[in-house]
Amino acid sequence: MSVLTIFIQKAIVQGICILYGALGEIMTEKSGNLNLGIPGIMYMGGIAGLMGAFLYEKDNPNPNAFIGVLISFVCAFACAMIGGLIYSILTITLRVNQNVTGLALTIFGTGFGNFFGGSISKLAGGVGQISVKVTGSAYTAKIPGLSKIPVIGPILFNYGFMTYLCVIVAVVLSFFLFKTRAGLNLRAIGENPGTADAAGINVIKYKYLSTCIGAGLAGLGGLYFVMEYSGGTWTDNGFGDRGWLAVALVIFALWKPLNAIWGAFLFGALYILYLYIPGLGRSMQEVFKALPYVVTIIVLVFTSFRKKKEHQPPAGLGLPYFREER
Amino acid sequence: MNKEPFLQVSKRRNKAGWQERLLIRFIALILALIVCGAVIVALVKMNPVDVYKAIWDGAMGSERRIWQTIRDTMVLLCIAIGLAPAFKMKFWNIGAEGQILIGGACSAAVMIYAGDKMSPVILLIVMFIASALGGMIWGMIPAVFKAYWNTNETLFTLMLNYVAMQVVTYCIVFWENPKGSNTVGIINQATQAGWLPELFGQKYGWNVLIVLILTVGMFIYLKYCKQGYEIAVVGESENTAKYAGIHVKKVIIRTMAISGAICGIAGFVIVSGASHTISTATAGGRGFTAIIVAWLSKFNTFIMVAVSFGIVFMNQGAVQIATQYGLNENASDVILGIILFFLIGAEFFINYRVKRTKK
Amino acid sequence: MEETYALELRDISKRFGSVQANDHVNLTLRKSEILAILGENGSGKTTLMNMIYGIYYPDEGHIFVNGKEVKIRSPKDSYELGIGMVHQHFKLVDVLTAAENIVLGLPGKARLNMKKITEDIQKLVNKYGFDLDLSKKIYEMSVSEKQTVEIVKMLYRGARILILDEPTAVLTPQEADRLFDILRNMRDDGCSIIIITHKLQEVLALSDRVAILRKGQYIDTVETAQANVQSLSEMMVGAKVDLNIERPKPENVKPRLIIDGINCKDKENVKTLDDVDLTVNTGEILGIAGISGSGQKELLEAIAGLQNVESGSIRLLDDNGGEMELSGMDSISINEAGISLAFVPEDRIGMGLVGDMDMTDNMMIRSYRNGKGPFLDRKGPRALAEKIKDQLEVMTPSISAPVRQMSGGNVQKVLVGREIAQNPKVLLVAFPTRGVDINTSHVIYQLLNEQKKKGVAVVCVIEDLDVVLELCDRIAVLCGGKISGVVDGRTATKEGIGLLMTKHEKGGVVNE
Amino acid sequence: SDDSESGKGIAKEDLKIGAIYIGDENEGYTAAHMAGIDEMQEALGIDDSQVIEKTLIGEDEGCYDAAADLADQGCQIIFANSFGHETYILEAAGEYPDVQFCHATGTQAASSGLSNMHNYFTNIYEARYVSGVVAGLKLNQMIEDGTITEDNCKMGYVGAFPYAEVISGYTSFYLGAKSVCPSVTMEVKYTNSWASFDLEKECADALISDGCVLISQHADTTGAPTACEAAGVPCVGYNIDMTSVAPNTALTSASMDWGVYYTYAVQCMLDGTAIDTDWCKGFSDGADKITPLNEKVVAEGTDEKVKEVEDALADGSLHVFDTSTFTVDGKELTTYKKDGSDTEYVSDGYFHESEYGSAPAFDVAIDGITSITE
Ligand SMILES: Nc1ncnc2c1ncn2[C@@H]1O[C@H](COP(=O)(O)OP(=O)(O)OP(=O)(O)O)[C@@H](O)[C@H]1O
Ligand SMILES: Nc1ncnc2c1ncn2[C@@H]1O[C@H](COP(=O)(O)OP(=O)(O)OP(=O)(O)O)[C@@H](O)[C@H]1O
Ligand SMILES: [Mg+2]
Ligand SMILES: [Mg+2]
Repeated sequence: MSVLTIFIQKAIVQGICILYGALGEIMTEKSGNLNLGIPGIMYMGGIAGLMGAFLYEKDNPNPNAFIGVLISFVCAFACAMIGGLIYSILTITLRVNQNVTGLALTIFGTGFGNFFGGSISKLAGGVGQISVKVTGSAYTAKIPGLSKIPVIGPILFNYGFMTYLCVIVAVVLSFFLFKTRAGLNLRAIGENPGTADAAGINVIKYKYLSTCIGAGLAGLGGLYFVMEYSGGTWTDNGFGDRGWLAVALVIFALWKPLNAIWGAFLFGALYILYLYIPGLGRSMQEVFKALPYVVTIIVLVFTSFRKKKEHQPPAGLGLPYFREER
Repeated sequence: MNKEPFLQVSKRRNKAGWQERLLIRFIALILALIVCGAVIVALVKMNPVDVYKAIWDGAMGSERRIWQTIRDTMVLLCIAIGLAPAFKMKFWNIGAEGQILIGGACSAAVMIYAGDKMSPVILLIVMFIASALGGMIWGMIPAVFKAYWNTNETLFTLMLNYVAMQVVTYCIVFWENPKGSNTVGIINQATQAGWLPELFGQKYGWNVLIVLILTVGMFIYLKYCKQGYEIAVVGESENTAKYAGIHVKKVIIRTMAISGAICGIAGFVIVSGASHTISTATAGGRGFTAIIVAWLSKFNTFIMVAVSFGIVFMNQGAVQIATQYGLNENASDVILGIILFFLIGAEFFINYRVKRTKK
Repeated sequence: MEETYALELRDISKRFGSVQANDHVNLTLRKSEILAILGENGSGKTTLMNMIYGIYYPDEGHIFVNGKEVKIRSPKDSYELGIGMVHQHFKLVDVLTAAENIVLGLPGKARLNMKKITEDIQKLVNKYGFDLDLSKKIYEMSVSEKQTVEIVKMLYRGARILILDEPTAVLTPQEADRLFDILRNMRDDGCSIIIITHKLQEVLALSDRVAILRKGQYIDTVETAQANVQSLSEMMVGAKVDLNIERPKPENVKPRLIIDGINCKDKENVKTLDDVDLTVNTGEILGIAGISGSGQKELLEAIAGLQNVESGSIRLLDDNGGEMELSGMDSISINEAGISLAFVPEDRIGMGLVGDMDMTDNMMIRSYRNGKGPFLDRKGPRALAEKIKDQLEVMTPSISAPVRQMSGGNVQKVLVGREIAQNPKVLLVAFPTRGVDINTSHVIYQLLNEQKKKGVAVVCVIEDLDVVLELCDRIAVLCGGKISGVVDGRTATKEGIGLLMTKHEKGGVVNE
Repeated sequence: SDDSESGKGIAKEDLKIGAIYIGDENEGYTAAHMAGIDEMQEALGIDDSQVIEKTLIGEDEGCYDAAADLADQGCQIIFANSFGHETYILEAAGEYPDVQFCHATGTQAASSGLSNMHNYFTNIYEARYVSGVVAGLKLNQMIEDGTITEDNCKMGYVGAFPYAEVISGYTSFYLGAKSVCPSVTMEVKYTNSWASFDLEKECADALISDGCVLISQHADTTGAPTACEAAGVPCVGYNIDMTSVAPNTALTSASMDWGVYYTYAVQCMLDGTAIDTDWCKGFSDGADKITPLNEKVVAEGTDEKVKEVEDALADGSLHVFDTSTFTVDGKELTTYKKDGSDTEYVSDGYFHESEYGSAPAFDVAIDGITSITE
């Protein structure tokens, strides 16, 4: 395989981690909730998925890959949704500041992931690294045959199922937001919850649902990282700052799921670019590692130059909604 | 048809009195402690009383630990003070982390390059100024874009954290000792040049003094100064500010300059007054925790003292539990998170009144 | 047999903290009638309507729709009962199209077929004769278009009971007339309509019956045919009121401001002021008339230094014949140059005042720079706040309560009081009585007159032509950003001004 | 004051031991140290309650805090395991002269002049050499298979930082491979981090894309083997057995058994004898080893060859840094002195690694290895 092919492959893999997070955050932000807890939630999803699969494989002498996938999937989604639920209770029902709640959730979620990540290794007898071979291999299994097609095979068909799932989720989310009644209602809530409320939409229910489901989606990003990217192991802080890049990607994509797909791949490419530029010294590598963040800033600045209404964040983003308030 | 709402929530016309506020927060803290205790007991099956004793022990168990708690409180407080004016202006500066790093890097640079070229006092003053300037510049970049193009500052400052981290890693490549090790180690370990000296026989005396001066200064600045008033007006409504003849752009940039500078000073306090080194972990997430401190304190710097102390106290206690009972150290973040959820949630009961619906 | 009402409220009470917003209110709405609700600011009209619409839930009382008792917990419940409400502040999503806004929240197939939905709505639009482009985004619309969307939205939902809260506050007289035609159409079609307005003329022209609230309590409902302006206002206030507006003779008239050919553009680069020439004199009130959005606000803001003036000059003459060029100066430099220019903006909370600050801190908006040194002086502003509270009878529990909690009228008093306290040479006032009840309005007219008598040059924009004609010494009429005429307030007629207002209207939205 | 040095040991039940770790049980390097402490406890019968372990201690004042706090709690001997801890441990050692401080990978104990400061490390380069032999045999097998040719026989190495510990490590690995596969070359990439799963993984991927046919590492996570498993490239790990993440590609791992040192140091405390200022032991003492060979992957005959090399290392007939086996800029290395020191490392035909200080010293760029140079 050529260097370029591998680079594209790796960029896509990096991209998928943040794409799940970004899709979850788009879903959340469309309801007017700016969830800065996404980075923590992604950790929660990752560890829960891993623990589910680990406990299953530990108790079963002959684990079944499909059941392992199912268990880890449900665990990841559910645990991430609990993160979303905490956020929702605090910001929607108790109406406290979204930024503050989000940051606290990130502190909590990251600690949660690393804590249990460290603790299950103890359960495994202190081997240092825990792994879920059977489930992990199901996540990393490639489409047989297709990945062997020259050129497009390695670029398009060399991934586990969660990569394709992610793209499908993006497309479905886009359809949901822009082509369905519920999507329209959700967008209206994010723009102006008072109006949506007056139009008979159950604002609270929508906000809860979209925030929790968004969190669940983001949690799949953690699961993807743990299962497909890491092949079913945990490393402390391994997920790093991808959660924040996911939040940044939302702005980059102008709150449109389809934009997020290629945006994620671009971010992924920037994330690893320094390794593929020959002749970089150690210090220059560090400069290149700042690229995703610098590019995000540049995009941010450019979007602020463009004042187009459609490119602005949901107008109600970050604000609590209380029907009786004026 | 639906049934009647069971609970009625209404906004308090007047903010709850301070006694009531204190009581609400106190109840929240107690609930948080109970939940944390339950979680810990479930994890390590220890006697709950021991849990609380261990927390106390970790934060206050020896003179050294008390001073560690004080030292960390001062750093957290310093950052929160830095954030206060920005938040009062409704400028979401979540870039304290980066401003601290840049401030710390400036201190370290002066220590490394000028450690033997100046008298100790001058050196410290130069370090202080360099840190403040570094943090100031880092804070002003997003402010300029916010002022002129209304660029979203939340993300801008967040991204600058990571850029700052890369800047520090870049510097470390040149400062590392020995070459290639990626650690700077204690700077000027032999000469102690650029280390904050003892004050009143206390190792961290200067840290406390510097931060307490900032505490009082920021309180006065926000409450009794014309500039503090301008910050409040800009924060409430830019249109009103323009109407009032306030240079909005100038205020945004000036306020973030101050905010960044104080965060930079926090970097100085860490590097010169505590760690005597620089690494990407110098800020260590405290820039984020301080946001919560600043917000919970509603810009009142004296309340910040109490809140920072409380958070550091709990954190030290959690670390102690982890060591004592062989728990993973990350448990402290989980415990901190739970406590924050309760404290944040308590704000609701401060702002709203809840009562049963009359039948 | 007892009549079944479209809507009946019995003993409805609602309390907000210490405020009894509604106190055992009774109300009946007949089928096919237009019921007006009258009351001073803060008398509980909006609160009452919000309970019918499910925004608030009553503490006590019963609501009957078509004779059946109902519980309305949310707007959804209410629209299922066929109740629709057009709020004072429109409930529309800016970035969505009219059609999307209309279909918002409605049940139906999960997949949105906008084409079909648009066709359905278009039928309704045609039936009532609205003029509405369903694919236009709300943020591109004028105020009256937005209101049309709101009404179509309610009709599309099959509302048979329609509530309109101060719908005319933001409309031109022509637009209001068209709205009334539509409302009458709807009534004749079997709809029952509740309308809230502070303009008594409108009440008399439109409604079948009038219900009156005072301080949260229900006073009475009368047949419109038996009522007149005087009787209604007395019922509202609970005492005899003098509705004549005084107009003292101007004294010592000298030019104070000379505006010479100024031009302004808005963000989208559309001209808002087009070569405006105007002279403002001391000791007189200059009224600015025009249909909404003709440049009134921009004119005042240009003088106050809050608009970027592209060309032309604004000169301020002082008592000794000295001249000062104002254009090109922003409000900051005008302030710093010590020029006493007071400005009561249209946007009270949001521009003139900070909602979350108390009266004292709001006083400081103008004066915080006073005094040397970096520290604030709060003593002066506190005394001023006390003085305004006493002299203008501002209803507030204390001067340290946030101004956001005051009613519109009281907020206006605070703002005008503060601006007058600067002893200005020029007083600019935009829509001083919008949303303010008739009693308070008269207090404010009185304040303006006092300034005039002190020799201040007063410029005010008022939408109510009757008031303009009664209060102003001269009237400048704006039309599409141009001055279409300056007339004498004592001799001008409503018709004459109305003509000037639409003089070179080029196929705009308002007039066809 | 010097209880331990005066011949009077500390009673076993009175002994308190502190340990400061950069990571936790979830990170290979620290996990190995923890295992070593457990081994020591078992060997000497030390109760769990006598050991206080502090995990996730950064390389800043937190390390000093931890050390001082452990001393305050009555620990008589304190271990710290990360290179960056050293300056803080030195500070604490100066403050607590009665407490013994032992620092792994450090270099300053001897020069500090503090009798209670000690450095320790293992001759990991020996284990790396052996693992290099395993790698070389695998390469030979691949050449025979025709999977690769002799000319493109390039290994990749994921290094943490370009300093002596890492350079010594990868050079010995390379020399091991070269001893059986003479045409081998190697490319090194640095992650600039001790433990970063994704950097290591990406780094390994980049090396693979650059044509490397076998990967090894000196970084603490399973990142590189994970990448190798996905790409089907054989790999040699570090610290721990990598077969759990790379069952089909991991050959073996170079690893250390810290228990040897911990048992030794604590035994010194019990005996009241002095602890070596610079302790360094290797294969023959059991301080280094390679993890069990992954029979599925290694070339045939590896087992025997490994035995042979291990024996040669043990009996001193084989020196890893034999100057006749490599060149520097085309020339044989004949002399090497560290900056500001008179110690001559090259003599008797080999480089005397870890003999004048426990920490690795070899940091010469030899021919056949390409790496980023700053
Ligand atoms: N959300 C609220 N929270 C607290 N008090 C409220 C709220 N809404 C209304 N009130 C109180 O209820 C009273 C009635 O207010 P309401 O808005 O119904 O008056 P209104 O008749 O509509 O006045 P206006 O003519 O100015 O629109 C006010 O005096 C106010 O104190
Ligand atoms: N958040 C609030 N809390 C308490 N009282 C409030 C609040 N908002 C409004 N009020 C009360 O509501 C009453 C009516 O205020 P409101 O804003 O409806 O006046 P308004 O004339 O309708 O103003 P506008 O025309 O600008 O809407 C006032 O007496 C005020 O005290
Ligand atoms: Mg009202
Ligand atoms: Mg142990």
